[in-house]
Amino acid sequence: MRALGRPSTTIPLLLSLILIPLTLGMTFWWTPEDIDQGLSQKIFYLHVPIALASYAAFGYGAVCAALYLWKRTDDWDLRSYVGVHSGTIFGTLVLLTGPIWAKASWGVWWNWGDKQLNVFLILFLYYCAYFMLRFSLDEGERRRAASAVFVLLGVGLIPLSFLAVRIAETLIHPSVFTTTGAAMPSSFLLTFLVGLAGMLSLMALLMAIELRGKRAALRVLELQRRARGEDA
Amino acid sequence: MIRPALAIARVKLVLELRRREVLFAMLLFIAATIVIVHFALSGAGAGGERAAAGMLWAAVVFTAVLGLLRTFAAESEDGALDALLLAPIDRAAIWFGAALAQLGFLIVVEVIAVPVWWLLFFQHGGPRILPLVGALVLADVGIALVGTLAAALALGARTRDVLLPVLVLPLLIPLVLAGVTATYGAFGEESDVLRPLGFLALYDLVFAALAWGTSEHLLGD
Amino acid sequence: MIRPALAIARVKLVLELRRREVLFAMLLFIAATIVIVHFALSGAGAGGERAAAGMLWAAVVFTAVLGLLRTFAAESEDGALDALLLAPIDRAAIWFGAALAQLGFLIVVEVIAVPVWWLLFFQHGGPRILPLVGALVLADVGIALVGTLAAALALGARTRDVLLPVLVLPLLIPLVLAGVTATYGAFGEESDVLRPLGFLALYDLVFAALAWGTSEHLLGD
Amino acid sequence: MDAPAVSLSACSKRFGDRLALRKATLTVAPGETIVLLGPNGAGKSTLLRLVAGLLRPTAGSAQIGNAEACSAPRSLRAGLAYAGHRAQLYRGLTARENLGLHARLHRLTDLDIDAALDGVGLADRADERIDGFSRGMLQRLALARAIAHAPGLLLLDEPASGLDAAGRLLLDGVLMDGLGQRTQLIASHDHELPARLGVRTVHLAGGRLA
Amino acid sequence: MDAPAVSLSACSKRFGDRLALRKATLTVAPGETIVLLGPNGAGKSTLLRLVAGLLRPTAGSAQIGNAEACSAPRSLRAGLAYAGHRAQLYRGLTARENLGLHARLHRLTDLDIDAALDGVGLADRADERIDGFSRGMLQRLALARAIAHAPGLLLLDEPASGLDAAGRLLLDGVLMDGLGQRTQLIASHDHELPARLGVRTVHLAGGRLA
Ligand code: HEM
Ligand SMILES: Nc1ncnc2c1ncn2[C@@H]1O[C@H](COP(=O)(O)OP(=O)(O)OP(=O)(O)O)[C@@H](O)[C@H]1O
Ligand SMILES: Nc1ncnc2c1ncn2[C@@H]1O[C@H](COP(=O)(O)OP(=O)(O)OP(=O)(O)O)[C@@H](O)[C@H]1O
Ligand SMILES: [Mg+2]
Ligand SMILES: [Mg+2]
Repeated sequence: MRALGRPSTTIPLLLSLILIPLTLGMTFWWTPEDIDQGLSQKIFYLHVPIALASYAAFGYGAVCAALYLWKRTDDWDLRSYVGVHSGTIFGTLVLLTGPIWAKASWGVWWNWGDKQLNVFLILFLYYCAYFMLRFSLDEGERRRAASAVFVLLGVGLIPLSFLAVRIAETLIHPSVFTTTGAAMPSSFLLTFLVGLAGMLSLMALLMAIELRGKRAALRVLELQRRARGEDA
Repeated sequence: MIRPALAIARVKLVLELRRREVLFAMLLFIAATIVIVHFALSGAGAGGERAAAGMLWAAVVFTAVLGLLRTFAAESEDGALDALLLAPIDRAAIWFGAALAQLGFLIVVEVIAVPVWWLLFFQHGGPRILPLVGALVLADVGIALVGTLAAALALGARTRDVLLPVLVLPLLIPLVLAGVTATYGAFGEESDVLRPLGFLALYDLVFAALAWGTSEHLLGD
Repeated sequence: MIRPALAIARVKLVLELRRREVLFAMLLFIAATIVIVHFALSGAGAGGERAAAGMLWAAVVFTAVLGLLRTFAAESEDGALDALLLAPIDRAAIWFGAALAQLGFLIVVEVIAVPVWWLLFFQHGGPRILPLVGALVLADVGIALVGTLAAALALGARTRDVLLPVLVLPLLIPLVLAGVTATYGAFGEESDVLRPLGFLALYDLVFAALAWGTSEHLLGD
Repeated sequence: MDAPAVSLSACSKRFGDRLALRKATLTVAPGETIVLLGPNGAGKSTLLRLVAGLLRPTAGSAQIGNAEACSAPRSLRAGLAYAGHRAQLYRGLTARENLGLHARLHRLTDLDIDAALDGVGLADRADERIDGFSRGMLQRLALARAIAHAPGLLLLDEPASGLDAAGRLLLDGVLMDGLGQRTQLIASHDHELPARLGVRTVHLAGGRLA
Repeated sequence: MDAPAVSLSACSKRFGDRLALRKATLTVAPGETIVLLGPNGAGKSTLLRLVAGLLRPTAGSAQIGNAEACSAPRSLRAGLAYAGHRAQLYRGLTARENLGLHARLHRLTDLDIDAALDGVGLADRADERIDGFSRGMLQRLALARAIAHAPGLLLLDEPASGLDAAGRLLLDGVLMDGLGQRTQLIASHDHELPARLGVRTVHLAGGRLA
């Protein structure tokens, strides 16, 4: 377990502390207000980086799951779990900030006609199911393997969902709402990128803390067992 | 790999067909779904064809989930799964055999359900047969592959019956979308029925590959 | 009669719901179901309210069939049914306990599902609550009574009359149709919501009486 | 004189084409203990299940007390215990919950579950779900359940199977204690059991009482 | 010298909080027969399932031949047989169909199913669905299945349970025939079995080998 190294918390912590306030500052005092959407557009700098960070976390979880199945080292299982967990936490935030934005700009909480929303909903349900699976199995090798396999199936599901929604576009009535125009002022883009970096650092921090916690809990259990005279 | 899988699939189908009640429960379920949805949408006056397509696919998916709940039931009952795990065959063959049986089961149900559906909704006209059958078969393959995989994952779980639908349904959403789209296409409404059919084939391939790659880890402790 | 039935119902619910994740799983399950049905029917462009009502009832039936398939699963597993048959209680209490558990299960599912359904489809407006809840509860009672009866018949009649449960199960369709009608009524679309509710109540009474009368012969050899 | 505790008269049981029990006639006096011997498939389990009322005779009658076993009134069933090949327990419950359900169904308000579990050596496993129990532990729990409500008629089908040496001693103790106290009908493949208990044996073969 | 047929080294198995097997170390030479004794819950079944590869050790290793049991190649599994507490049979199939499936999975093209069934006294029940079988008949069928593919390593968990006197003789015969011919590991509560076979015993208690 040690061989896999200790995830650093200091670097992501420092980066988050700098970048997230910076994003907020840039959002409110630097970028100009959107002409069409006004103040509500500002949630963009929060919403989209969070969404992308959650995808990154799911991806990380899948990589670790594959490594687990290959190496069968418990720590990869922990990492995979932590990845999916953080991704789901951020996903919840997406599902919270998204509807707020939607209400502000479209006037409804949810638009069944929007691809991104639908795909994200499918994925969110899917990763919630991951937790169900994990907690319905008894702790042990089988649970780790089953969790890893399920995460890997998600790798297939994500692109397939996008594709399916695209193909079905004709049947899901096309969105009557126009999205923000493609031309983005450079201040938008820069703020967005800073925001993205901030969210990724926050994500890394979250995962490092959780991984440490989980490892410590395992270590405590191990010590308790040893104290009871059991070594396995 | 193929021969043991066929042997297992055969046994499972024999068992299923000897216990008729489950098959009946599914047919009933299909009938009920079609009737309810028909009734629910009857007042809406909207495109009858599209509603009919949706109905068919909703019924197919939920019937499949009901069938999946029983996938490894016979094996858990008396420890028969142990015997399969001990046999000198790949673990993939166990999963593949179960998937084949599930596919057979779905096809049996659809051979009965689709004509009923047709009779109820299309006294004249109706979708082109070939694309519809193609879409159903491709979707059945996907459902069987993915569903059996999920059933294998959920095998040791204590709350298996609640868990399995939760695992399977999100995985099947893209399949349903493509299936419905293909059925619309089969009505001649949309020009290209080939894109959704292609998607279904792709879906089957992707999950077959994923299942294949992970099948060693699916069953057993 | 009541006390043993309650004891049995409690055990069965404990077995189903012991783990708190089960509730969460149900929430997910309902959400996935609604999404699938929504996608399947989204092209139909049907009247929102009617489609919503149909969706709710389709989900209820599906969940009920899912639950009913398992009604006596825990008892058959290790011969626990023998212990119940041997206990100094009426056989009706066994069936009644199972029906209560089934009712509890359905109600728990709906307590989660209906608010989700409501949020998704009616951000403003929506059906009147009282008739809707009334229809659901009455229908749940009917489903639990008839469904458990069918399951008990299937259990006792292992050898021969597999057909009997199949005859009983279609009886659920009128129940659901009345439920959908009552839900329309609750939207204020139809004038009288009372007629379907009355029908549901009558249905429950008739089958309670029938089940009561036959319960001695339901289980065991 | 008392009515016989158990009486079979020309009792037959058919499963499909197979006659599992052929016109068995047997009377067991109250307080008597009988060991049922016979080869595999002889019909021992079928006989016990008929007496327990779990099966209905195809022909003839199986009575406990003065009632037909399969429709015995609740008062008679309250004094009956049957432990068969299957454990008759809910796999998803703990040992304590299983006995608790039994107590509630039998209205045993004052059953000391801890003592009952202790009696079969399961005191420290009371709150574990029984699907983690070993074969012998399940058998012990089934035994504890069978005697929990102090039955007057105890039907045991190969109660020693899966038990270790200590468990078999414990079982012998239970059976000894019951001698003369209650009617006991025990199916077994242990040919020394009748001698150990000093009781009558009944032989079954091919569904026929010998 | 040959590699040991079975070797456990510091092999432990944990279920949740319970250590079912603690650092068991055991070597069985090819052709050796060992009887595993120990009280209920000692860990006998767990040990056998580890050797069969149905469980994966929590720590340490369980090997058959030169491979880890839980990931043994097909060639090794072809020479392995395990009959546990559960019959591992499909309830809805007949005896013949069950053996037929076994033959197909093991590629035994020339298995004489009738002879195999006759060997355990089930010749006349070949075409009956086994959910009508008695306890002992199931156990006989499980035994027939276990030896059908002439395994080089035979793992039996309380194979005598449910068998009548004739069945136990038959079982003893099978075990005797296997002495020196194949490696045999037998969990049992029959303390006379080792002497009858004239073989080594291993004692387990509380998950520990003594
Ligand atoms: C994977 C998940 C998501 C990603 C990657 C994502 C990404 C984005 C992006 C890139 C935009 C900018 C709009 C554009 O330029 O096209 C956006 C806008 C928006 N998103 Fe999301 N989003 C996600 C999920 C959600 C969810 C779940 C909601 C919930 C309702 C939501 C609601 C919105 C709204 C209302 C807008 C504004 C659209 C507009 O201005 O017209 N998003 N999202
Ligand atoms: N449900 C059933 N369906 C069909 N046949 C049955 C059924 N139950 C028992 N039999 C048959 O009845 C006969 C007697 O079975 P029973 O279980 O009573 O034997 P047993 O004496 O208990 O044998 P064992 O010692 O093996 O337990 C057997 O031939 C068996 O196959
Ligand atoms: N799946 C499981 N989950 C939890 N605990 C288990 C499981 N399997 C076995 N155990 C526990 O491990 C211990 C050893 O069990 P095992 O079945 O190996 O005993 P055994 O020696 O075979 O006993 P018996 O003679 O009763 O068959 C027991 O305490 C048992 O409760
Ligand atoms: Mg018997
Ligand atoms: Mg054991």
